[in-house]
Amino acid sequence: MRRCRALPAAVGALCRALPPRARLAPDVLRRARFDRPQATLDFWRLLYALLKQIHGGEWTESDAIDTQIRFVKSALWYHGYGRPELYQLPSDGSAGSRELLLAFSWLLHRVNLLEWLLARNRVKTGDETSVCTCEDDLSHSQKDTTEMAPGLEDRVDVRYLQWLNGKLRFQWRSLHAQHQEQCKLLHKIHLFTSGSHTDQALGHFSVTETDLIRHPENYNQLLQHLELETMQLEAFLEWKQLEAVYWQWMETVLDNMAEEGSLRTVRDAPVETSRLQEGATCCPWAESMTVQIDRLSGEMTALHSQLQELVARRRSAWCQKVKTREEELQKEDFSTKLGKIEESVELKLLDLTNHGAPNKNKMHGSCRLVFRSKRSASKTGFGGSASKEPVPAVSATEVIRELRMREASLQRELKQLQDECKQRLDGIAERLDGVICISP
Amino acid sequence: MTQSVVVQVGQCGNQVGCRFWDLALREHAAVNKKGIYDEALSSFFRNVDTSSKLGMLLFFRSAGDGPDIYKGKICSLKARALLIDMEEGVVNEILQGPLRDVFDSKQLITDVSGSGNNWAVGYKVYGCQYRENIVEKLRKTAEHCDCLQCFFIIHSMGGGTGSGLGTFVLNLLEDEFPEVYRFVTSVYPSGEDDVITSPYNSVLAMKELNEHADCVLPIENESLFDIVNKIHQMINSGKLGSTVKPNSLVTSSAGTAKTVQEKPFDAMNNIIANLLLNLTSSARFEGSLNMDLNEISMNLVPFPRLHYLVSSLTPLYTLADVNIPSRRLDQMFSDAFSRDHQLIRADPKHSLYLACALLVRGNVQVSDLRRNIERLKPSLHFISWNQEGWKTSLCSVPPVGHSHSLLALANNTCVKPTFMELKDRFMKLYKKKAHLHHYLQVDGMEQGCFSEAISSLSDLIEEYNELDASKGGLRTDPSRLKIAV
Amino acid sequence: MLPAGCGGRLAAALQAALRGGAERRRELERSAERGRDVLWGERRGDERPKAEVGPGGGRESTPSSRELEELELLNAALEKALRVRESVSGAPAAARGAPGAKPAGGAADGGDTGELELPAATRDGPAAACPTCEVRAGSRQPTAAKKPPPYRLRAPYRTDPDVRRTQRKAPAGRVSRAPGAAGKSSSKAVAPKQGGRRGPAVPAAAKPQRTAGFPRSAPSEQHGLPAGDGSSVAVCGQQLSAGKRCCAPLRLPGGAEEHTAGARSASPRAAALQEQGCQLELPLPYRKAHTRNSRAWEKCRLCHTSADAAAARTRFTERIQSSFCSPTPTLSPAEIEKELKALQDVPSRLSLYVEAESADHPTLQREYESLLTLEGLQSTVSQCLHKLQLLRAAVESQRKLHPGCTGDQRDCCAACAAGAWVCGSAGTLAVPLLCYSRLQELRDLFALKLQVSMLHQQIALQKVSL
Amino acid sequence: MSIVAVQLGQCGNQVGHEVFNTICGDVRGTHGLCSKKENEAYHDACTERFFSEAESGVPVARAVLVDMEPKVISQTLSIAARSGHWKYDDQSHFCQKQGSGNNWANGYSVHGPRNKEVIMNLVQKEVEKCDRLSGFFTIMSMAGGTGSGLGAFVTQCLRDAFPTSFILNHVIWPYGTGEVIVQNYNSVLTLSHLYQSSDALLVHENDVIHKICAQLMHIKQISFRDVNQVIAHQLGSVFQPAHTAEAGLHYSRNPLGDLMEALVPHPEFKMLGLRNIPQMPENSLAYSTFSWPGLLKHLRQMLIANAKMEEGIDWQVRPPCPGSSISSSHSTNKLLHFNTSIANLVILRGKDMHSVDLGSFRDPSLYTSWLNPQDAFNAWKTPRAFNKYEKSASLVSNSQFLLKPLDNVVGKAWNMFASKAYIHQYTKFGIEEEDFLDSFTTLEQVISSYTNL
Repeated sequence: MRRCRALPAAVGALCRALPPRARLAPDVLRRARFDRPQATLDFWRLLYALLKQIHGGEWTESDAIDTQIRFVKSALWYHGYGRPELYQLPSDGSAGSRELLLAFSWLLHRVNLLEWLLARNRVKTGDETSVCTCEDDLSHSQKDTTEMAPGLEDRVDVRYLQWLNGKLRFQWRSLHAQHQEQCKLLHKIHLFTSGSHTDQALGHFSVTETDLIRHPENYNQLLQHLELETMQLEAFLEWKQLEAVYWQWMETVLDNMAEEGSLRTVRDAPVETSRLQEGATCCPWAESMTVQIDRLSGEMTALHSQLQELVARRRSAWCQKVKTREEELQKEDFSTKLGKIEESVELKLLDLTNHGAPNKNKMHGSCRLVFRSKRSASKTGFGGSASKEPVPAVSATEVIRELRMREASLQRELKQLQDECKQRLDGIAERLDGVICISP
Repeated sequence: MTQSVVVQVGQCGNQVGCRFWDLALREHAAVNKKGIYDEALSSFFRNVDTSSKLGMLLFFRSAGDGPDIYKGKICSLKARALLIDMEEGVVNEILQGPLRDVFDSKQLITDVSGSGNNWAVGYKVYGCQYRENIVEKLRKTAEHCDCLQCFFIIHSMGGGTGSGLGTFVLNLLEDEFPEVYRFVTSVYPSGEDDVITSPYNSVLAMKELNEHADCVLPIENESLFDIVNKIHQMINSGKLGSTVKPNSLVTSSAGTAKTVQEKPFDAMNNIIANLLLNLTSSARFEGSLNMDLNEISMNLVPFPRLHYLVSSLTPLYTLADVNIPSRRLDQMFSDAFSRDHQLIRADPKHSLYLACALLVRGNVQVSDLRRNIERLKPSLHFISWNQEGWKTSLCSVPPVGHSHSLLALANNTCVKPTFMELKDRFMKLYKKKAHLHHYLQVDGMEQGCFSEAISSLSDLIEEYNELDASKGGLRTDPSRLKIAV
Repeated sequence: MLPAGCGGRLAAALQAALRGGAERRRELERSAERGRDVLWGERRGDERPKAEVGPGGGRESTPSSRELEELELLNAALEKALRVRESVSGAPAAARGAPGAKPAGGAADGGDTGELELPAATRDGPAAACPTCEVRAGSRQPTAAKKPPPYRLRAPYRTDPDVRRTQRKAPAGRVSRAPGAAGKSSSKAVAPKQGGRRGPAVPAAAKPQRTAGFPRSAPSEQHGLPAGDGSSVAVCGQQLSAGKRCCAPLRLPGGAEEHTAGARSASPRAAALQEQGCQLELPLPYRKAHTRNSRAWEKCRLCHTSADAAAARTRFTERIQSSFCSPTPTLSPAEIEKELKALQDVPSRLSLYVEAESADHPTLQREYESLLTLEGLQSTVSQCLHKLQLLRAAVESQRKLHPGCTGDQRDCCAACAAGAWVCGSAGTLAVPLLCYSRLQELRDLFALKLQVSMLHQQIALQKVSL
Repeated sequence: MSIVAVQLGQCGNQVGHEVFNTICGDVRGTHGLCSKKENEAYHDACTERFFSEAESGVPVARAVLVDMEPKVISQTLSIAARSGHWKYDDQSHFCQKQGSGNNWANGYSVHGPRNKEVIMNLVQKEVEKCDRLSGFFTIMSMAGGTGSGLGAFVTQCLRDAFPTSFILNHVIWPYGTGEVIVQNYNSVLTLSHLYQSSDALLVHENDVIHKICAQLMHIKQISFRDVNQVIAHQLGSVFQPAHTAEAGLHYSRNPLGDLMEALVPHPEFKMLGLRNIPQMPENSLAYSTFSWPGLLKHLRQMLIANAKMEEGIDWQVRPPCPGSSISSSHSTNKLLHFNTSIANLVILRGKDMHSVDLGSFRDPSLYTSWLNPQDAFNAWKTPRAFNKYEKSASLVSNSQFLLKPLDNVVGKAWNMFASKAYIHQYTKFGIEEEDFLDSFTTLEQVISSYTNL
């Protein structure tokens, strides 16, 4: 009885907790539960909108439904959703709302969908900057798909490429200057408004907030966004209270399906996979992954053999030395010393592997920039009393250190590529006698 | 701002120096109306009046002419100079004259016995004897400078002290102050010089000049004499007499009570003094195109040994009508290249130019300069690799009593005849071994010194010969570097 | 000299990069313009571009009119509630509203005193900034004299005053608004309780201590000690119902500047933020919204999934995953990418270590240490190689499962665009802070980010040319 | 966005002073002929670019003055201060006692390293005064010793210390004859070194400006001041604020970057020339009217016929027919006079500039084959009149225009080098024959690149 009333509340909260654009009428879920085709299109659109956001794409209403569906399927595959039934759904969106409901629910949990969307769409009133370089990865992996301008091919002079390259170089410099100015302006604003913010954790205003003070009449919309977001957050809280009801309900969906026999288990579905396999040869994603893996393993192997040689040489040398000085060493209580060394090395290596391993705690996404002079930083106990500090914070020095390492490794990669390129050019140039090549 | 130190050696050197300091003071007095000890003034003078904290020195009287212009306040200015003579006469004369206050006893080195017109005595005997003393005094002078740039040595080539001790000092300067430029003003004896051994002295000194000077400004007594004579003729002929300015370039020694006629050397020495003033004017005063002293050797000396610069000063005769600018201005440029205006007897126009500098003072603009260079260029021969070998400077401060002036410095093969003549005169004596013993009896003097000196001179002449030889030949440019495309 | 076709590709890639860069520059230019505007108040008259709706506006959907309507209703209800509460708590507000007597120098140990600092600063601020204000401020607020010098941060930068600007006409809009500004500023008396630091607060509760901040913006006809009286509440209500235009008066403290100087014209431009920056206060509606918003965030952040929910969720997930086609790959493409990215930096990091250990060592102990380290590195590399092998296998199995590849190359690419997914502080429901302590730090940070970004691009371009 | 000027040597300091004077005069003048709003925006943009403001209210030039000899700097400082409209920072200059003596090696190898720290500190201070640094504008001659030698050294230091800033070297090309005898050596060394570290070299030839003074400005007795004023006018016409195509309504905040992106992205082609039209004595201006088509017709012909001023243009020169192949066109005699461009930038100032048709500059036959006009041509515009000219147009061009002077200089220097003249003056300060050879190689490469456009 309680559940009966709770379920609509839970579903309602869930729907309201979704971003406004992707908001779903609670009714759609109910219909999907019974696999009603009317709900299908709504669901595709919902998933498309959500996944598109997750993948940083621009959401365009105008996208044709089959494009949307293809995208959703692809993205679900990317996140590891493996129900073949989903992938067999018709591309006109005419059926399969229950499958989609399942996928949606799975996604909800699997990628922390709600939390993720809330964080991503947060109304930004502060001066934010991202602390990771993921966006660059993204933009450049997308750039590969840029189409070639027609008719360009036949008249490309190396000098033209050099020209473009030079232009790009200049552009980066201008960007740099702009960034530096931005820093200066931000810092000034932060400094001048120090102590003004009612939120003690922040201390000073952001540009938006300062601008807001000067021109409040322009910020109605911002206010509305804030209010809407608050409502969304409240819905999320409500959802969290009622979440259990939803999952139990979803289980009943599965139960129903099992009864209908449409929920096969792993064992009886080898037929469908074959259908999925066709055309699998041309997957560019797999291609690029393989290339990356190849390169990495090439480097690793080289490193490995280098290490092998080095270790072998060192070991024999060391053994010899120890042998010659055996007695003397025994007197010195050498073995305890060695024990200590072993311990310290272990620690060092642990540190190293920690660095190398995917750092779960590493910051991602954007952060609000906050200026804290050294003095006030110590006062608020920043860093030191992390347990007391409720808001997660990262210091610029940390980020800088992280970036420096990233920079170094990229630099290395670039150099490798350039060498490779040069070798290739040299190879070509050798055949053309007496020509001086200026590599771009 | 940099400073220069004048080292005047021997009778001639000191007489020229005396005129130089006189004119230098006048020039600064004319420019520096407020009487402030300024940077320009500091290049040749130091201000020892420490009691005057403001650095103010009212040593000039605004319209003051005559000997009293230095009265009273002058005592605070000291010339950056070292006076060396192995006789006392000239130096004493200076010390009793109006200039006595710009020198103090610490700047003097004198002896009583003279060098007997013997280079070896000057160089070897007095050199050894006074070395410490000279170094000591040079150091003192140098310490008073915060950026010592140049030494000017003034001496004659013919006598004993000037040529011998003068070139010894030159050597000494190179050892002690290798960074400081050494400009030598050398007065060459005329053919009918009354000193018999002057060819020996000159050639022996030439070797030192070849090796140790950065720049040598050779001056021949005869040329100076001719110039002065011509001026007199003009004045006496009445053509210009009535309009010659009383206070102009050559006659400006009027300040001292003696007239030109009474002491012809003063007029000649004034020319040399003016040469030095004009040479340094662009370094001292402002202008739209400055020329520092170190630029002179940089621009005019393409090969280390060929550092003899033939100079000419204009206007010399046309002093009277300085107020007619344009035509006279161009005339000034033309004159600078005429034979009559050279300070040695030479004709640069018909010889080969390695490089040429025009140092202009007064109200002259770059367009005047360009116009005249374009005008004169066709009549001059420049060496193939330096067809545009012109260096120019524009100093906005004209010499006293003029609206403008020009000093032309030419690195030109026309100096060669002077050297050849010198060589001939030397050989005449040397073949007969005449007077050799006077030299050889001096400690450290050997016959080898003579042969080395004469071969050094011959080499120099030969270098000029080679350049002259290229003059007639067809000009072929060396082929340029090729770039593969 | 370039492989055929490569030139064209490279040119296209370069052009695309240039376009991207230009876009980035325009964006930055806009934000710099805004920053400069804020700092110098440089924007003038009609040149002023339409304000952007917060940086997040781009991604956030525009709310529908229905939603906005809803919001208005909600706000109206809220105001009502506020009014009621205010009339109840009016008395304590007045009592507390005598902050002048309190020493403001006290440490900011609690929310109350911390907030009290602000008005103190503001009262003294204008006095220091411009002498004309001093007289007024003093006459209006005798209590100010009793206060110890307030905490005030002095900017180390001097911004040059722009004398020219004095001749300039003030934007008409501001002048005309000015009187209204003074009149309405009393509305601040109903400021809600600030900051998320207090415990589980009731939403929109009006805490009276906030009134401490009002005197400075009170018009001269009011007496120095403000009180949260009913009249100002009424004003506030009007404002809110008037479509939130009420924020206008809160622009600058004192309002005196606008009165005396005929808006900006008389004040040197740089004075704007530098002199008054630390006395500024956000408009009331924004403060309210902000507080509510950040409190909601805070609650979401601290909210945990209940045990039975977690259990149900897991059950569901397990059941559905059991229906996935077999063999279920161990890693999803997303995970593969993540793992691979983590491994990317490893070789360079390791080779740094190797290089450091390559040198000869003087002592036996040191040598042993080096040997051990190298051995450790060796095993790390082996592990990495093994991991790569696993990844390779995972890629292969994923390749077989990839949907939508109908043979058309473009089709496939479009779908694979999904391949990269935007990072985010997934799951962490809080605004993370990035703290910097010096300008140079900020500059380094941005410069490095840019540098990394550029390297990414160069690498991408280099790959095209290969 | 600001530009920091670095004035080096006598020439650099004298020209720099005139540039600031011209800019200040233009901004203060009442000749704007545009709306008040436009004028204010122009004023603000210009001020931000070139001046910082002191407490006294007098704008302070964003400049660092460097010379090895004190006379010129003290003179420059005092003249500027006397104007009352602007001044130099009292602290922002450096001089020594003794000049470089026309010796490039002395400036580059002795004075440079010795004074690097002080000079770079001054620059750093000036940079810190800027909210956004657009880059550096160094002004120097290439003939002397300080401007050229120290200038090359300082440029290198700037490049090292500010790798992401733009550096534009303004180089005064000496008179063909008569300034400094070793000017060709100094020029070769300067240009080759600048080619490594600078982003672009904007060149003014003294001979050309001298002619402009004589023939267009009708000055009888031309002084260096006159020459410098013409140079300053031309520079001002480029660097005063203008709207770029992209920035739209706002004045460009990145003048150096915009200029460089438009003209010198290719690292092998860095030589920029500057022409403007009209240019005439101030008192004739009142009696003259100009039409945009007329001005641009002249300007275009000045470009293709490589005329440096609007007088004596060879109107016979025509761009090559698009049909003719490149290789054969080089051999034909007529085309020897045709000046091929890599890129051009036209700046229009004055009323009605929006209606101007710039199509004639977008003709592909003006440009090298590997760039299309969209890439190669840019225009900046502003309705604000410049320096009393109701309408004026300037052209910054990266083209073959300097080929001949450059070839001359290299040729003469090579002649001198072949006879080993003056080399000892350079070896004295550590510049060896090999350094000369390297420099010659660099410049021959440049000549060859420009020749084979």
